[in-house]
Amino acid sequence: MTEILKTEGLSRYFGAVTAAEDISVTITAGEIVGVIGANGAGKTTFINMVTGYLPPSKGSISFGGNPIKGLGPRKLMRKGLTRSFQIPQLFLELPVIDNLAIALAAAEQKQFQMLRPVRTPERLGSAEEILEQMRISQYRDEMVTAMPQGARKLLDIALAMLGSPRMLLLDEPTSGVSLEEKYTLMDTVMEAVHARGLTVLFVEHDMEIVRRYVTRVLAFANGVVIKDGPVEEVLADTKVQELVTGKYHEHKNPGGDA
Amino acid sequence: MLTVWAILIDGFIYASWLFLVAAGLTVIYGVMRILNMAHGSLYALGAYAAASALGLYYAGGGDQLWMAFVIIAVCAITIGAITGLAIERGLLRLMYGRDEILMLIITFAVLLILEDVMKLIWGTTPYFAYQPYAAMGRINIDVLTVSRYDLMVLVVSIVIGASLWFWLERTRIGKILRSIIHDREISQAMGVNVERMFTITFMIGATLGAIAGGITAPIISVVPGIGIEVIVLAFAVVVTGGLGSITGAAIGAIIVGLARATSIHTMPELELFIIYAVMAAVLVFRPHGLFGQAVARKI
Amino acid sequence: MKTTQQPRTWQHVLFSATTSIFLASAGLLGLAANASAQDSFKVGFVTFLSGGASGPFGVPASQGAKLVVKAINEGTLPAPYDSQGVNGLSLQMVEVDEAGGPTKQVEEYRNLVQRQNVNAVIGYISSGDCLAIAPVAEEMETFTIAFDCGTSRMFEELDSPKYVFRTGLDAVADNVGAARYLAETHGDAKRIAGIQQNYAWGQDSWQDFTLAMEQLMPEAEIVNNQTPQIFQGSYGTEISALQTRRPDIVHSSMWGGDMESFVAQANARGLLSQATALLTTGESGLHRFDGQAPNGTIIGGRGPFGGFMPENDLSEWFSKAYEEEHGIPPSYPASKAAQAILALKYAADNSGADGVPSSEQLAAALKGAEFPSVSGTVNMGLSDGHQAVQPMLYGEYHFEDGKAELRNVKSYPGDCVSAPDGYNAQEWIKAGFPDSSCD
Amino acid sequence: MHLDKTEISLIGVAVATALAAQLSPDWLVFTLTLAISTALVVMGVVMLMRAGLVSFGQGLFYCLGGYAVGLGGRFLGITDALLLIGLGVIVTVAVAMILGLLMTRYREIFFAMLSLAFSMILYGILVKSHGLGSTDGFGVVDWTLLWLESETADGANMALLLAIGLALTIALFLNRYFKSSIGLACEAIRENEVRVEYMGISRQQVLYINYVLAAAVGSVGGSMTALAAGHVDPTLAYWTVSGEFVFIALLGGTGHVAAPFIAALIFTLVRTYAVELAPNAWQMILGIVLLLIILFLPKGIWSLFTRKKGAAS
Repeated sequence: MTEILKTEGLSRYFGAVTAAEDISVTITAGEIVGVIGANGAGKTTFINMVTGYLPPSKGSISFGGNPIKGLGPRKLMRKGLTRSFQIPQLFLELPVIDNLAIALAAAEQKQFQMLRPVRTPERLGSAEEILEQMRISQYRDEMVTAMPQGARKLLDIALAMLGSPRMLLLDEPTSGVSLEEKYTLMDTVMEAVHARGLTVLFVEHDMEIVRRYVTRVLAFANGVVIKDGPVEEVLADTKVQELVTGKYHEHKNPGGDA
Repeated sequence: MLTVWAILIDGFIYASWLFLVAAGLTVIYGVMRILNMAHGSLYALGAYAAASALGLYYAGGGDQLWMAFVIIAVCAITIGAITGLAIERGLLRLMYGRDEILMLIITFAVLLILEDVMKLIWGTTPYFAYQPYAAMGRINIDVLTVSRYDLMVLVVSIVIGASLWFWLERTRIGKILRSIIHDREISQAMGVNVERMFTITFMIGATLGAIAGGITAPIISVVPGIGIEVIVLAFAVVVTGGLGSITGAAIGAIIVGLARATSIHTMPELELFIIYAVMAAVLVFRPHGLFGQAVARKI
Repeated sequence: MKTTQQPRTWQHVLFSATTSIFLASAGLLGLAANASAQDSFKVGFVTFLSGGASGPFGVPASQGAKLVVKAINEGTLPAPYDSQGVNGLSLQMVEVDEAGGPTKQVEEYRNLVQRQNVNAVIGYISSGDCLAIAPVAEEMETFTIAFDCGTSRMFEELDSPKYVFRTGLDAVADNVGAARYLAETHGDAKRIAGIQQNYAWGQDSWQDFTLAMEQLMPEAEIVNNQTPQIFQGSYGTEISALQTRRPDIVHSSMWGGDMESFVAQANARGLLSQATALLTTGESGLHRFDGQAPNGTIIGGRGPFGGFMPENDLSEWFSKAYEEEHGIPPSYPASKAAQAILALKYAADNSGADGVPSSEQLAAALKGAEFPSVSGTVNMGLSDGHQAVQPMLYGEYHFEDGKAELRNVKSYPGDCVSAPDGYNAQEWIKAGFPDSSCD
Repeated sequence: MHLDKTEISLIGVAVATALAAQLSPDWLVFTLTLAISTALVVMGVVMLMRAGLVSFGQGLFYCLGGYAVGLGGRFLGITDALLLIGLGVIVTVAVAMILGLLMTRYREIFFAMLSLAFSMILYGILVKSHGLGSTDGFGVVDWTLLWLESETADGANMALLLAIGLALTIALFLNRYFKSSIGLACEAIRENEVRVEYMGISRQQVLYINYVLAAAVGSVGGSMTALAAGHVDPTLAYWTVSGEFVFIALLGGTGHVAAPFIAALIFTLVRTYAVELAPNAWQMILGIVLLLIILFLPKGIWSLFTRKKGAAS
């Protein structure tokens, strides 16, 4: 079992506000880790820091044994660390197939090619393959604007998978998706994850989903990791119940907010 | 030493005029995120309305200074509010939610239309309503002279700036407007009538433009095209100061005013660049202007 | 891929079809215009109808031209222009806006000549437009009169012009005349300052004026020159900058609304009680200053135009007719436009052509000619017979009892203010005006 | 290398236009030449628009191209049109490579205003250059094309053929460019910069390349205008001229390489007739047309051609 991601004393302050404080976590390759916590507990801040969107105020991060603090999303993606978003980050006014084609071109480091069409037969093939895998083939030639939220979430995750990453951070993959669709969506995603042998860390509010798909859980509260361990152990913790899950159950469906 | 005083006096007088011209532009942008290219045309409309009304007044034998100011104020406010209302209700309302840059281009079209409308109404002969400017006389300081009218513009500018600040920071409407600036969707969800606020804001911004024109009318000769000359200047000021910020517009106006006065007194040949050079220099170091803020994308 | 390719083919068909229809119909329009029989003479008249130059220059010029064209067609002009029409043909005027810059004007010029099939073009206030149009006019072999633009480079850059004429003086004459007037009337002035609009006209004027002053008043010191933006409107800072230099004379080539604004502001600020203003185009404000310029302000009218028109049948007729129609006496742009139309009538009437005179015939008739005009007799004596030589006049503005008039008017003959053929204007001034006669 | 249908159509239209021009009156030939030159500059504006940037200062490169032709002919004694155009491109690319470092950091209104500022600085420099004729500008020397002389009776036609040739080359290139990785990367940046970064693409580098290329294309348009009109002056860099390019770009839409050409031709003809029919109100006509386009054809005239496609899907 090799360590893939390790943070030590990772902290982030916005002026006087502490968004994340002293987060030290080690993730092993192949793990599926859930991140839970109330809104504002520091989950997204943590993901943003790890993926280079937000510079940490303090602490260190290493990926695959190499320090990555200070690297931007671009360099991290090349190292095999990437993410999806709570609000899908897609090219709304482009056809779905082009969303994928450009991601594939970028993965091949061919983003500066000027005279060859981005839609090469090979790329179209790979794109169709992942659409198939994500079960959104029917939107192939549609604009992203024509897709429902669930399909957008899947496309967002598909884009993240195209750069052949080793580790994927999913920010609330099921938020904004109806209760019935959640499990199908997660099944589809996990199938793709397992097919690629990825390490996954994902933020989730729905404890049922956490229970079903995750082996280990990080519980965040007030910017601090209050508990880290196997699912049942964390969910049974009284402090977690008080600060995370208890609060969670009062708001049944918190998706959609930033 | 004389030159230093002259630079300070001229710089602040010019800055006060710049602020008058730019205030409406920055208010509209701040609340509505529309960079109104037609602002120059509102300036020109105000100038034409005031100049032609003053012309009638003086031709009719009037010679009261206070009456002249009443005429300027009434003309500018009327024409500014009416045109502002017409543009907002008749056109912009149909376009809300579009790109900022598209709104810019829509107002560019309004500018083209208003330029010709003014020509059709007022013709091309210059209007020349110098009487109030001449009647107010001047103050002599050594060889330097300062026109009392210019000092009045300075005072008006400070009053308008202070009122705008008070309006935005201390009144109920101001509070609502600030909530719209902060987050339009949430304000809407909280029951703020955003459209009505937009109408009010646009009318006020347009009226400010017209007032700037009306108050400038007695200084200049009002000719077709003055609006186009003014708009780039106003842009430079608000972009330097930071779009949407009243304080920014004031500081931008002072910086540009002093820079220009310095250049005219010491190196007149550089005058044309100085405004753009200041703007470019500020943007290089503060990409959103001195008091502007970047908006982060939600992810 | 089918969904995207299918429409693409028909969209190209549609695209090619529209393009061809466009081209074909435009071509037909051109041919149709070509085919119409000519019993009239068509002249294109180009002047500013929009922008800042339209009010003071473009529109009065257009009004002056229209007035004369109407009188020509009615046959109501005084002798020797009392015959109806030009060479018996009715005169049709097509008006075009000069706004938009030289590139657009070249395009409009080609439109006038090739699409509208005008027989001649008169126009151009902007020097840039004249410089761009002149070679095109020569290339297209079309009789063209520049009525106002003042650049001395126009004929310098055009070797052996054939079709292009200018019936007004160049800006060198304005400024040499101004310096001569100063030397004669304000010989004791020590400190000279200037304020010019920041563009070619302003820069050229100041250069010519300062060169001439070095020759004519070497004692006087040039203390400052301000170059505000064109159409800036407010000159507060520039006025203080001038005041701190304590000038005796302030020379300005500003025109139109800018000039009027500057005068009003400088007067209110007291600059004009410290210094005398010399306004090379001041005449256009003669009836508009209303006492805003102090008495004694020196003004010019770019030659014997507007208020400087000599008294003759033509000028009396013109002033009266213009005032009747527009309520104010004609300013110099109106007179200059009238003069160009008269030049056209003169050329057409004397072309010896049967029917519509060709450009060659018109050019031959006007080359080197002397023709009577609202400004007295015009002698096409320079640039190989293509450039008018006329006297330059300056006078002082006086305003009394609600009426403006010119006093102390002095006239300098054409040979005294314009460089003879073969000289570059600036070299001619620097060399001390060789071959000039000022008697 | 095989040609796709768009390329065949482009070549076909170019040849048809060149042939039609032989039968057209001279004024139309000239108008067409200017329209094509304008369209080239607009193409640069469209390239930026596809990346989400609106330039109110493309006149900067238009003007550099024009002045390179003017100065190259006057002071370096170059008369060959292609060399002059090449000179313009070199100068423009050099300037754009410096400005691009800065410009690619800006978006939206700030990009628009900063580009306007740089264009106006060039305008200011040229106005102050008395030796270059200040605002009057100066004439372009008679030029040659390889072994042909422009001064011959058919000079206008030659200019048109040159313009068509250049336009075709650039259109063929851009047609491929728009469909290529970098072309799509530009659109992706317009749509969502965050995602672009997470895909491992440098926004700055993509925008920089796009900016420099757009500048080069604009320069060719400027050079061509100068060769056709025979005169250059600082107005080329004035902001209202850049505004006109934006206008035409919107008129045509950014959907296809042919759009700017159609839009420029329509714009030029509308303006020509508007100026003639309503000399006092042509700006108003332009303004109204612009509003109608934005209201009813938000994707430009080109959307008329592709509307059916949208309806089908």
